[in-house]
Amino acid sequence: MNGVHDLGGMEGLGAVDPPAQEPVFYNDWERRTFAMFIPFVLSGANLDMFRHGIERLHPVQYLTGRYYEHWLHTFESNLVAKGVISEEELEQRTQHYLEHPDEAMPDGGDADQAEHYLKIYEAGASTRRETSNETPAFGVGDRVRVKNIHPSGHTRCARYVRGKEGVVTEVYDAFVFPDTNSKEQGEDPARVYNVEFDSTELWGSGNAERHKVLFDLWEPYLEAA
Amino acid sequence: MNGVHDLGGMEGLGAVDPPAQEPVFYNDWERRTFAMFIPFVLSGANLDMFRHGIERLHPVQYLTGRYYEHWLHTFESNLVAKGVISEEELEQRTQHYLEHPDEAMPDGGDADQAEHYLKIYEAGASTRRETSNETPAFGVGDRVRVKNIHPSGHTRCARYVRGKEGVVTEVYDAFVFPDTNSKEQGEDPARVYNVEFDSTELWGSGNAERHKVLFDLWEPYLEAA
Amino acid sequence: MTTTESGSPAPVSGTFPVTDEEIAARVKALESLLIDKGVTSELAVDKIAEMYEREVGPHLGAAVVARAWTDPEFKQRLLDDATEACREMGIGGMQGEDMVVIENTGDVHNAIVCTLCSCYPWPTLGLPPNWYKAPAYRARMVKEPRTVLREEFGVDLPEQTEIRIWDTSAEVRYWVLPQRPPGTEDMTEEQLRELVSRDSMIGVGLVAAPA
Amino acid sequence: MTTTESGSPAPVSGTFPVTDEEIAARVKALESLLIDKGVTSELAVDKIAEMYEREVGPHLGAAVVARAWTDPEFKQRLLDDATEACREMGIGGMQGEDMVVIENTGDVHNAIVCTLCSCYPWPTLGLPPNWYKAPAYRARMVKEPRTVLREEFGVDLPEQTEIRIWDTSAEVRYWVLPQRPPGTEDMTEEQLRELVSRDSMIGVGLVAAPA
Repeated sequence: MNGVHDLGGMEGLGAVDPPAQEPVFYNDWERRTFAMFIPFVLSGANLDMFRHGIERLHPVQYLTGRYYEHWLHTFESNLVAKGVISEEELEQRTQHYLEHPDEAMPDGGDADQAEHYLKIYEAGASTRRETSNETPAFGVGDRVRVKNIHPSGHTRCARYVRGKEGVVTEVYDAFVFPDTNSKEQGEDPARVYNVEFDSTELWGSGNAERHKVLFDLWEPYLEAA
Repeated sequence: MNGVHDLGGMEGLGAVDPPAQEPVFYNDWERRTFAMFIPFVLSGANLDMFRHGIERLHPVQYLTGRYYEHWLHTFESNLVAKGVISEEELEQRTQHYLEHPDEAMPDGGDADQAEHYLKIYEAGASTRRETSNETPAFGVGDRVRVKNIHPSGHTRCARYVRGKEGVVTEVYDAFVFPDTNSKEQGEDPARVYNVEFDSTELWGSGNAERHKVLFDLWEPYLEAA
Repeated sequence: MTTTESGSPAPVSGTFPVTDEEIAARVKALESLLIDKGVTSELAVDKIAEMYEREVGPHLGAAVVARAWTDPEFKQRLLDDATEACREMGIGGMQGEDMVVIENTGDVHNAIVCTLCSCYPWPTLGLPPNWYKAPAYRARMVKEPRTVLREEFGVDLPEQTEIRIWDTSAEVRYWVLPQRPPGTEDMTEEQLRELVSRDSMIGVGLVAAPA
Repeated sequence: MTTTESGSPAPVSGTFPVTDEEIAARVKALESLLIDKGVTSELAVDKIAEMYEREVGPHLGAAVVARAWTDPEFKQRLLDDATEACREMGIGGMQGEDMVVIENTGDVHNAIVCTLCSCYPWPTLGLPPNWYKAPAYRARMVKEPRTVLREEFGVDLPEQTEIRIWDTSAEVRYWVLPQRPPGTEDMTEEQLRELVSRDSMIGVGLVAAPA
């Protein structure tokens, strides 16, 4: 979707202002939220649904929200949509913890489950897939153009590269296609290409700086230039 | 600038939700703010500076702000930048009226000045200009392409038409050029063309709807297709 | 980056929207400074606001439309040069210095939008409604106008009707000459004026036949 | 559209940012529901969080860099297949299933960004800093990287240095092999690790020579 999350080239957002140091998590709720990703996926969701849930936040919520607040909201909206939890029980429990902010979580836990989750983090969960399309449509050095598409759902084809021409620098294997996977319409693996764009192609010859941008694109996003 | 104000084609902003009725002004401060436009211009500013002052608001302020709040902020930032007023006196007075919200404005006024201002509204203030460039670069029926430009300042060349091709439907006279006028670098009048774009050119052939978009473009934004 | 109470960094500092109290005070602060500089007054504020509250509004555009419906020669002049034709009726001014009127027909439906800000033909339509100036309409109208017209304004156009969206990106101010509804053949120009809504001149409404 | 106290329509309802109290309560609410469903526990939360607080972090990437600086064959393997080369050192996992390491040289400076979200090579760099995930860096880094590097990170690159920005838009996770600074010829692999900062592996910092 043409959402506010698609930030490449936007202006007016202020300084980066990196702090000298920061903790991995600033507080208890950030820790808890980070640790809910595997339970979320095991409840039947996937990484692309996770990302699209964040993209669907209202732009103001997106731009004012703390980072893990985005995670909380995509967990909530996806799990409610899937029927894993209901709005009502979420609101009831929220009310409960608002009134009892210091109440601890239900104690204990299953050591085997915790171990299993750690192993998932250690092993990773690659979205690289075998592809039946053995011959890549494009090769290294080919000039390609990003299609002018504006899907209303999730896509990894950013607005700032659409319609732009670049050169393939790398041909990767196939990966799960976000546009369909986010809708639970199948993994539809497709090859990914790394494409090099000149900044003049992206931002015009009047851009104050000159550089290259390297952007990974799934085959369905591309056409021959 | 590639700012949040450049909204054509953005998604995730919710419903339009038009009310059945609404007043011209909802309250006293909206009325007052509307009426400050002529004093603003007479203080040495212009319409393009006015617009760019709104575009420079932080995206969150832009998206959460009431309409005339945008006007207030561009009046403030431009008049401070021009040295007509200072941040300090503005803050002091604001503090005063926060503490005395019911205090009336200084009374009275100059009837001739009020009459003069009404006459400006009645007469208008056209930005149409004679141009030395007598021969238009493009004629009705010509195919043109909008340049891929990303100026950091004010521009009326919206992102969603950049790089796109259309057909000239009307050749207008010259008008003050916003990109230079907003920076007080001169009016640089240039011809304006009405250009018709097919929705498939703008949004791709996969767009759910098919229609035409008519967009007015100054000559420096265009090249032959 | 700023931080919230719990320490989590937030990308923006401050609380939004700003309070009404603060806005009202800032407006008075600025106006009082401009009064001090001698470039405005309470009288000027009242006169200007009243002009758009009492005099300028969509009833003026409606009068133009009613005349165009009943006077073919005037209609032609309106379509040829709207600014000049409106001036005949004493209508014109700020934000209508260069107006163009576009005609809706059985085949073509036109509507206006300003994706970059809120440009609008003040002299004939008055000041724009808030939804016209708000992000949702501006964002959606150039990409999915048929859906917006149907879902948000109840205007369900036949599939074969061509939709033309005029994005008011420069200083020409477009507005729509709506179709005259059937069953109004015997109505006078004065009666017809009452039928013409603001929305029909923006292009987000149709003029309904009298009940 | 909603209205504020003074009646003025505001395009968004609600107050932003949401309070810390509400966020904290919502997180507990959701976690407690997932505990009820049997898919998480306090123990799992602690174990997972501690893994990224104590074990996984940029010291791992620094170890890889130090080895690449001191072992030319390892460096070649790293540039050929970073995932496999890191695995030799027992480094890998979530968000690093397919890693690619890009080498900074005297002529070319590389840096990473994720304009669409916050993709980042967790196994070697740990969880990303907040500025990497926040709008300003993501928006600016693909359009004006030289300015961002100079103004925000104090990295003032020579005009002739080519800047290459890797927008991590798919599932390959890029990170940077920074240049080994001069004056480090006698340092051991263990000593070199201490020099390598997280920022130098993102590409927003350089590795400074030891004082």
